Amino acid sequence: MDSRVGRGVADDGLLVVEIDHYQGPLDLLLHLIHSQDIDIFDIPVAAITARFLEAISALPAADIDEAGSFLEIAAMLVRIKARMLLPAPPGETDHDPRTELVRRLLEYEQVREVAARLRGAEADRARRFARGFVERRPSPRPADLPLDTHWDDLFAAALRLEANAPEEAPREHRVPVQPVSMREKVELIRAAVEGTDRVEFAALVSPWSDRAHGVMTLLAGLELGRRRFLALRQREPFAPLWLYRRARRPDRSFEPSPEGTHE
Amino acid sequence: MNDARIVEAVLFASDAPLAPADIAHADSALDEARVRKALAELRAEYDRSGRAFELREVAGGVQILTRPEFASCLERFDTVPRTSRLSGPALEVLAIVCYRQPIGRVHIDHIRGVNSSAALRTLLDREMIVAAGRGEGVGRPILYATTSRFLEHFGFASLDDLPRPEELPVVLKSAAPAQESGNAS
Amino acid sequence: MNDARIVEAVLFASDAPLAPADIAHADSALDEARVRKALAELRAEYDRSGRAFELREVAGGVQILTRPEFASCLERFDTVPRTSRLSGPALEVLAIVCYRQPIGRVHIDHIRGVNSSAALRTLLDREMIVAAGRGEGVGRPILYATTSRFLEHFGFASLDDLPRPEELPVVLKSAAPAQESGNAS
Repeated sequence: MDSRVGRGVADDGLLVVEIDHYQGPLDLLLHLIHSQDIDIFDIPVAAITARFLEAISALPAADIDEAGSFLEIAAMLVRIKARMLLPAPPGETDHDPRTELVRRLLEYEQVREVAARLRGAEADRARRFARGFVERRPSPRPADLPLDTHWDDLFAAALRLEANAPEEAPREHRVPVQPVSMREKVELIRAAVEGTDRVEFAALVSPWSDRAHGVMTLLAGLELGRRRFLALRQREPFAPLWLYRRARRPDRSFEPSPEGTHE
Repeated sequence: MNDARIVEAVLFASDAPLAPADIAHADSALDEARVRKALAELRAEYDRSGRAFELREVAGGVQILTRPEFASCLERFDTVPRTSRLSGPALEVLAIVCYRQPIGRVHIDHIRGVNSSAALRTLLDREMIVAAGRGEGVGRPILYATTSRFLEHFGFASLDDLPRPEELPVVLKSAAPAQESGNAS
Repeated sequence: MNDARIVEAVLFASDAPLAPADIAHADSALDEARVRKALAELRAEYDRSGRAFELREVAGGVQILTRPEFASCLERFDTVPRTSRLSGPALEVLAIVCYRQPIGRVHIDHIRGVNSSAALRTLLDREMIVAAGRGEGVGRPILYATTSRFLEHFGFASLDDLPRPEELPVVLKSAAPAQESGNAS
């Protein structure tokens, strides 16, 4: 489906593979298998592993992060190769160490096939155009839309508001909170920095009025900082506190901390 | 492909009125005169077969628009599904704001025992409430109050007209809002 | 006014597919059955008179779209709105989500053998997928599912328009997805 241009022939007559052109290690592995007419159900693991390692040895050093997924599959290949050299453990007479690898490759091949069909459907749909101009009736502001709510409804709601809270100022109120867990907050922070790489502390705690959430979120942030997943930055006391996901590539860490930064 | 079909496709898919000279870009064989001829053909076809749309000259160009007699169907189509009622949470929040204004979110949350951000958003969009000021204390919380649209909608001349019977819950009775301060996390 | 004209006016004024039940809102006399009959009439009329557009079933609704043979003419105009194509990784992630939904990121990463965060973000931004719930297991992972925008983008009437797994050249021995927790990195 994607470019297959990344190949050439090396001096020894073997295929040269540029892994930039592959969607990932499975894509590369499938390419190696197909280009050498190998039966996917009987993969010569030693040979394929050698070719695979050779291909990824050309990885640019800067791409450590992307390399991770290639190294993971390389490790899997080496493990399988090792197990094929050992006698099967007693009781596991017909267990082929390649089974899981073959399953994953077939599964991924199916994904590629479906993705190719999606691309075809997308191209086909792109040849058809919808009405571009919708006769402009300016869409009304929400405030101008008819509202079917009467005073009786509102008053009934008022009466339903039992004095479930004592009249003292909220700060003295013992809120029956659900226990706030560290794990939940760690998860929240991870999810928040997942796409954007940074998040303001205030944004993480704003949905909750209860102080326990604030404290636990801060503790979770500190813990993630200790594990070097996050960096916490505040330019000066009382300034917004930002949580940054630490760059996973040592050579591309975020900009050097400016002077006066608290960490 | 005949000229009229090409012109029809272009007018249909374009999001702006197009001048005949512009339309001619669609095909190297077209020119302005042929486009004008095709437009006349289309106009006649639409009228003859009684299509729900017609060709109209707009802002120096031509556009396909639905005929005016369908306006009532389209308006109906637009507004019918959108008539809405306020949700339970929105009603509760509005009840609190109208009796306790000006009041901040933390205090509203406290009275209801749950987070009220979404309900506040709805009420702000609906212009039933506005941000009327800032409270004292940490973070200077935004305080909300009802609007004249609120009074109009519920048929009150002023806030003094709000009924305040005995059975009103205690939290809504006290005139003075509790301190908004100190509770913001 | 006859049913077909009203339905035509509504479809014409809408830039998104509409379900027959929605179209029926346009007039109190309409119901779903009458809308379906009117749609069949319109479809036949458009085909017979060789209009540049046709009725298509998309995302559970009906939409008027230009016929594909006019694409080359339309692509010459900047006034014709176009949507951008999805990247290879995004298509792979979609391929997985549409068959295995709802599914979490860890499982998608495992099937593709690479991290899919960026592709997921793109698909979420373009509303091709949504967070549809939370899975069991460590961290209660967010699970993703396809949307009706996904169907629209690819011109599918429903998920049934996708090739069935048996029709694919490579057949999976086990259709059952691997444990979401088991593959967690």
